[in-house]
Amino acid sequence: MKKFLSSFVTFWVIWTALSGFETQEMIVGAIASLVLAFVVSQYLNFSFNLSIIYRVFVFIFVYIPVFLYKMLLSNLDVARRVLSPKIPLNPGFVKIKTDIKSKTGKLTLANSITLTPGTMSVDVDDQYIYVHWIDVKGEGIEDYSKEVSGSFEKILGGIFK
Amino acid sequence: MSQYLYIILMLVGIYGLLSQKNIVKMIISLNILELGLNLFIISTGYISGSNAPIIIFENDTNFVDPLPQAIVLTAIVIGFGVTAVALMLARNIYKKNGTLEIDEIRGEDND
Amino acid sequence: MALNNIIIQGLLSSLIVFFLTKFNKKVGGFFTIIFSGYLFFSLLSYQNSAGEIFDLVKFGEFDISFITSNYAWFFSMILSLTYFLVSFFNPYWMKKLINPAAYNLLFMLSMVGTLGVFYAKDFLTMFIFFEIVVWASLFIIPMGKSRKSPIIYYTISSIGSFSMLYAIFYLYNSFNTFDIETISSAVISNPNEYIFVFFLMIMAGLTKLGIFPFHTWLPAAHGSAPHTFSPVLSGGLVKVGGFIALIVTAVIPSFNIFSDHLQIMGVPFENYLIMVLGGISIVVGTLMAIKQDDAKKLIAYSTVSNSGYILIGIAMVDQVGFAGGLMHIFNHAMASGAMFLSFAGIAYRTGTTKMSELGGLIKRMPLSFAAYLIAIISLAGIPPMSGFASKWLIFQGLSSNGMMFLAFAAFFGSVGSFMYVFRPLSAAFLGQLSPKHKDIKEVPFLMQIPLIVMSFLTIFFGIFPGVMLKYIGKIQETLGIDGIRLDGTKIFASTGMWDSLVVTLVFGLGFVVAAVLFFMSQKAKKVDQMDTYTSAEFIHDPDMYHYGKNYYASFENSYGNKKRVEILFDAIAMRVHEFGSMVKSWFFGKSISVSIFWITLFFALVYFWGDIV
Amino acid sequence: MNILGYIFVFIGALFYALGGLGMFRMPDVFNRLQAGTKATTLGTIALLFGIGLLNPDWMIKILLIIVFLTVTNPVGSSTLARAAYISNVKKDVEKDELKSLLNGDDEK
Amino acid sequence: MTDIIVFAIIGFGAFFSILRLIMGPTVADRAAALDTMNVIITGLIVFLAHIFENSLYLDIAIVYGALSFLETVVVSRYLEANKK
Amino acid sequence: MINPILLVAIPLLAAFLSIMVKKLSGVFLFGVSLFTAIGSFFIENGSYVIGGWKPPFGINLVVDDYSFLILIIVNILFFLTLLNGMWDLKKNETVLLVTLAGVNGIVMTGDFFNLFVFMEIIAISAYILASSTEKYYSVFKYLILGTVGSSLYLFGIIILYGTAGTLNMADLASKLPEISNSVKVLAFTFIFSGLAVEAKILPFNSWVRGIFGNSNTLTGPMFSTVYATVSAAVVGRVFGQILTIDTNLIYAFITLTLMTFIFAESAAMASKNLRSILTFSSIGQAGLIITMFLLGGFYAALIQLVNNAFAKMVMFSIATKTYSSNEDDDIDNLAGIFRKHYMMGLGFTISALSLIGLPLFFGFYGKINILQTAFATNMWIPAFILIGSIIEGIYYIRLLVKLWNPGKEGDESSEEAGTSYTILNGFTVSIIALVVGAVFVVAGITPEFLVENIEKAANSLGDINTYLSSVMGGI
Amino acid sequence: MKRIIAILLTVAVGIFIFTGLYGEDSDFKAFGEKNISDTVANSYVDKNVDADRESPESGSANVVTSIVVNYRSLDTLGEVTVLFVSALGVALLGGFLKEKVTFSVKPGFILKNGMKIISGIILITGIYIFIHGHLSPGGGFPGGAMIGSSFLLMYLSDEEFKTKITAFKIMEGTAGSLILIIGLAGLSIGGYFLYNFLPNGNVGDLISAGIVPILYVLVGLKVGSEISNLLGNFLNGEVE
Ligand code: NA
Ligand code: NA
Repeated sequence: MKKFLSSFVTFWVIWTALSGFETQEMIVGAIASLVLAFVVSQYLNFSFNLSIIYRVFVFIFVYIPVFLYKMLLSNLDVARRVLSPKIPLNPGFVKIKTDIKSKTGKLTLANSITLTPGTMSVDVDDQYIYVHWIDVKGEGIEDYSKEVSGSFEKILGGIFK
Repeated sequence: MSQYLYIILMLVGIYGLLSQKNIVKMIISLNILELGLNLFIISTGYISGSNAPIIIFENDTNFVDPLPQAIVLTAIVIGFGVTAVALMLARNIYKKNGTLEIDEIRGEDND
Repeated sequence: MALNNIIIQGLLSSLIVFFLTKFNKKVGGFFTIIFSGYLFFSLLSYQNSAGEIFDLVKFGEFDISFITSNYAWFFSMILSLTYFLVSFFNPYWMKKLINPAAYNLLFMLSMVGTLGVFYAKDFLTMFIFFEIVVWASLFIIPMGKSRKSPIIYYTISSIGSFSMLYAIFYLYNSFNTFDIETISSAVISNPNEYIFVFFLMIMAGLTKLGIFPFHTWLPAAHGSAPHTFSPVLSGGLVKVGGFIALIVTAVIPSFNIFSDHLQIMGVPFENYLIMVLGGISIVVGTLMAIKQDDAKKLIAYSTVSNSGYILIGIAMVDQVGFAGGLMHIFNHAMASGAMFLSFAGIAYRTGTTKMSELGGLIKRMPLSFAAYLIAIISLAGIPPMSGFASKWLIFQGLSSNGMMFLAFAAFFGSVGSFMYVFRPLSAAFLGQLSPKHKDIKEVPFLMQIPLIVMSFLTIFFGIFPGVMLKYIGKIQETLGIDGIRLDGTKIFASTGMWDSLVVTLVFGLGFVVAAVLFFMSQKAKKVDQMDTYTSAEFIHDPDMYHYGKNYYASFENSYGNKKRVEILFDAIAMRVHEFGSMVKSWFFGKSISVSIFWITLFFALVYFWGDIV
Repeated sequence: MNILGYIFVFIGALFYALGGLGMFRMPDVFNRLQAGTKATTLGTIALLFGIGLLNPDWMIKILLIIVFLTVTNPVGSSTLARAAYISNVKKDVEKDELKSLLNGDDEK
Repeated sequence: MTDIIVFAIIGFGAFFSILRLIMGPTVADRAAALDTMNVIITGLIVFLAHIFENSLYLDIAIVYGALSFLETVVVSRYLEANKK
Repeated sequence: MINPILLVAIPLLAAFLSIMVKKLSGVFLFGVSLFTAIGSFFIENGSYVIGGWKPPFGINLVVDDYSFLILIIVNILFFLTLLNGMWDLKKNETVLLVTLAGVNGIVMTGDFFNLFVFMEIIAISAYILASSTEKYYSVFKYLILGTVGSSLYLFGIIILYGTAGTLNMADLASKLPEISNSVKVLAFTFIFSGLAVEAKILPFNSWVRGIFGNSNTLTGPMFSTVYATVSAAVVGRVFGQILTIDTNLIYAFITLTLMTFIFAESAAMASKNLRSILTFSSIGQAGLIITMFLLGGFYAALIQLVNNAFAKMVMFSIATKTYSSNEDDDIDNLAGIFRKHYMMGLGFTISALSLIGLPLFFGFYGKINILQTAFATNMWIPAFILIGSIIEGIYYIRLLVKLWNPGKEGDESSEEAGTSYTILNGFTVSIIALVVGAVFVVAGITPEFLVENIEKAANSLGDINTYLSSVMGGI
Repeated sequence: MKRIIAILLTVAVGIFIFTGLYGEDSDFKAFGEKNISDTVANSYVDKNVDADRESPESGSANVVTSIVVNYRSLDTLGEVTVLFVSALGVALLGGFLKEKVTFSVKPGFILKNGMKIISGIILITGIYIFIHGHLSPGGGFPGGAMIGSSFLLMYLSDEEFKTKITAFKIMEGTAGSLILIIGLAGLSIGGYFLYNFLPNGNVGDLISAGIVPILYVLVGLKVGSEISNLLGNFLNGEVE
């Protein structure tokens, strides 16, 4: 039920984003979302309660700015590497630890890591995220975790559980 | 001029069918032929300086010919269906003969 | 009984015998006698009918209808009589046939087919019944020994019939009718067009008659058909070809139509060419017949030779030879019918027709011997049998026109026929009786009837040929030819005259003298075949010492046993077969690219073709 | 607004160019993916946001597309990187802590 | 004019990804290049919507993006399934 | 009277429903095919527009005497095929329902592109049906050639659309005189080529060997009757009535069709398996029938079409049944099999004799009409036709003689020498064979009762003006 | 040698096509020089095919859609049928293989969980697209294709995702049947099969164009389920 309602709401929001706010569209969108949610919600990971409002708020106003900033940095880093005549690299696969339990949370963290400087998530298991790092710094899991996901982990830990 | 290109694409498909002896390559050749044909069909509807045939403003009728587009939509879907069956056949041929080279496939002709 | 009803009854009777035979074999066989006799006697009354039209059915936009004429009656009598007489054998053969019901159905159907051909008012009707004859007889043949001979039969027949069909539709396209009479008056003004039609249409006659080079189906089919059907094939169905020849040369007056064309010894070159083929057939048939071991094959080749006579006579379209040709149709029907039937009787009793396995049957089957003897005398053209009359007329016709090659061929055929018909006589009836055949008897009474009737008719028309020639004279007049001149038993030809009664008396006298001499000088000791003490050697295989083996060894050695025409046909068949295989590998092979190749080639050709035209 | 929009569009386009160049210049597939993904995601965000500014009516729809691409792009890249790793593409690395997870059963 | 320049810059990026697509050397490289190119093209379609002033292109962009993502996933799964 | 669209819609509806209730699919199949077989008698002449959009803008279905005749034949054949092939359905119920909709649609449609769509429906269904014999390469070949063909067809009609601006048959027929020759040659060549694949014309027909030659009791009769009839009928409609060819291009086509006839008959002569012989015979007959259509001899073409369809129905049913019972169809091994199966033998024989056009059988009536038509054109075509017919007759006679007479060459025909093979599940086939045989005989003697409708159909095909006024309503 | 022949023939066909289409005496319309008023499409654009109908006769803003789902709806029915049969064919052909495509490697966490978000977005977008088929580009087919691809993604990304073929079969069958039932309803209401018996409304509105959007939704659902079936059958290799 929770999944169903969550899915329905998500679908309807997406629909509205696509169609704009028109009565006809909203009604048809509601029906379509309802039907779709009924059919597929069990296969999807849309599951939230009313606290979503608060969490989305945090997400947009805290997480996204940080994220965008990091991403900008990361792109400048990419630009430096790509444009410099001799590409400075020290690549490696390392694993970092995360305390986030929520699947969506881990996913968001992994994606964030991918989009931030020099790192790309390759795989995730129970408590580790495996990362390809262009320029490996430090030694040991603590160092890596701090370096790679430090600030995100904190914010996302607040949003997801 | 692009019409010429589409016809040439069709010819490439024909050439492929003439010269290829691999099942998958033949399917690809067939798809190239169809692709060229579909593009050619759309191109026959093109009218210089006209828009996509979707009415956004009232009384706007300066459109390209919509019929070829409708036809191509159908042709593409049909082509998709045929290709699906063709690939499945290729899979079965491979399963049965262990090869996709026509020369190595056992003949199935009944004398 | 109206003609159309007779035909319909004939068709229905074939279905009836089918079911009767399914019900009881013997009953079905008897009913073929009843039905064929019924047809024969029903048709008797049309002797003097001419121009009566009977509609059968409407076939799409075409009418299938019949017309009476004296030549049609003449042919129909010969054929229905042959069928009727042969049918007496049927009840005895039912248990020997693998599919008696179908046999009887096809037997009756082919009989009705021949009648339809003769009385056809138009070419379409003629063709329909001609084809019925072909396919009905076709399926009887493999009930015998061969699965290959019907194919040869069909192939050659269809070459003929399809040529005729082409000609018929060619005419239809020109004159918009199939009607024979209308066409025959219309083509007079188109002689050059008629050449084409003439040759195409007569192909049907040539193939059916078994004229060289289309003779190969006769030994194959007659030789391997069920024994009771061979007399029908040879004595009867072949004559349908004679009828087609008659239509093309005489009913459509080829002489008048071609009168402006090149004439060879008094006949248009078109007719002459046909006669030459007849002459070649006489020679080839005779030569091949001489060295056959199988009596049925031998008679089949003799049929080739006799068809040659018939064709020459009919193609001559004159006063004498033409009459001879028509009469020979009857004579040959009776003679070859009798020959085949007597051998059918032998086969019925002994199970074989191979001469080297037979001998001495005269003591066991005297009636069959007598019928055979009369038949061969007739065929050899020796008085007083009817065969003499027709051969003499044909010979007269040829020599009066100065056609020396053909006259020689006719003479050769007569001499040769002595040799070949004597061989079965001596090998099967005379000589030593094989120990295997010690206990056999003469054929049953019912089977004796046709032998007696045929022998009687052969003798009767030998003594009184005028009875038949008078009617033939009327046919000639109907066709616009001078009728043959008769005066009592005297027959007149341009170079001579002959009184059949006198000749018969002379021969009768001679026969009596010979008989007296024979019985007075019975001193020779009879030696049994196994009685070999004189050379003190035991004979393990009596057949090895049978004198019917290698009877004419010297002849056989002189021209070998190579059947050149068969080889030719085989080669043609092989080419078609090879072509078919080539088509399969070129157009229906495994490769897809090859198909695309042909398709694109077609486009390329259309492009270039489009430019040229 | 227009100028701002175009600035974003320009930035986006530049990042696209950067992404393409990175894809070309980087030495192995993992580095290429890194460069490509980061640059094109930011490029998309900037370009689409710029166009949204230029056409305010479309803004919501464009934001949806941005969200969509911002989710799919890194997921796609990660998936591809994992696949590349598993399929034993030559990797030029000093340290490899991933081996234990993905290729554990392959080491014989 | 601006549009053309933007176009050219985007084209620059697309060009290099196509170059990588052609050069490979591994299937993974090509897939990566294709993925990048597809994202660039998606952006390009949105830009075209702006140029033609037709919002209908935005829907096309979504469809294109979805299908290109599908393609990446399929290739990835294929690569994984056919590991050497 | 029923609306002819039901002949398409009901089978399609049943097809969609049948995948949801698998268990009933057989019931649907037989019920619906019985419905269409009966329903096809109850449709009325006229032009039926889809969605109410008048031609040339909408798609229309045309029922005239021609499509009426073809529909009746096809639906009856389809039903008979099902009766015969019910042992080889192999989960193909839904595909068959779609096939039924496709064949009914393609016969009636009045629109060139819609014809393409139906053509593809039929073709894909055919690929799937043919796959049930597990000869995948043969099916693949069929698919490639079929798709090339349909692409060529589509190319052709698009060229016509690009020139005349319409896809409606009637509209195009009336605009045809305005189209330049070079475009016509190109478009007609491609359209003909496209149709020629399904119509089995050389060189587009190399797929036939693998498909027909390996057919089972369902696909054999289905392809050789239903598909054959429909594909020839479509060529008749398109090139006999709509796209009349007034240039020398017609001779290019006739050369192909005549070559098809003679070449295929020769190939049949060189074949030794029953199904293979019938395969090439089918190809040959297609060549003959389409020659007739191209020559304008619609009556002759239709008579031969009917003759061939029903004869092949019987022969292919028996041949495939023989194969499925014995896993062999070499005619040497089958010698005398008809002795065991008298009724089938009789039906087969009558069908074969009718097909080769012997008198007393319906086929003879076809033969004389064919010759009449051919002679009206020139002297050569009938000559070629007769040569092909001789070959055809020879191999059929050879076949029949073998199948009826057990034993080896030179031995007396006897039961003991017969084949050990038997034919299983032959009851339905026997009945069908006997009924068809009886009809062939009766119609061979008095064709009237059968040819009346054929004549009407031929006349309607020859009468473009009635067609135009029926479709365009006098526009 | 074979290659040369192939090239020559291809070139010959090319010349055939080019001279036929663009030769001097050809009246095939050159690229871009077509005049729409020469074609039947002119009436589609002007929406004046039938003078007797209410105006506008087709409420669809997308003229291609009005052709596909209204003027030439039978073609569309035909093409979904083609897809239907090919899906079936793939299933039947797969049945002969009697084996299933299995993944030796399980999908990764990122993909697996990413997809549980992404496929939702794709699904609703696909539905959005075919519901708006009469207004914007795309329609039943691209929308259906998106549903199909979402299905494929779920399959590829989740080894536990059981292909609910029966569900898709029911959807496919129902959608197809409904198209025909609507068509037959048109036949009984308006006298024509697939007759548009609902009011057209205003061009550009979501609820407009009568049965067109309904049909297109059904087409979309049908195509989506067909593609899903097709892929499922392809991967699954099992029937039923
Ligand atoms: Na990416
Ligand atoms: Na024939």
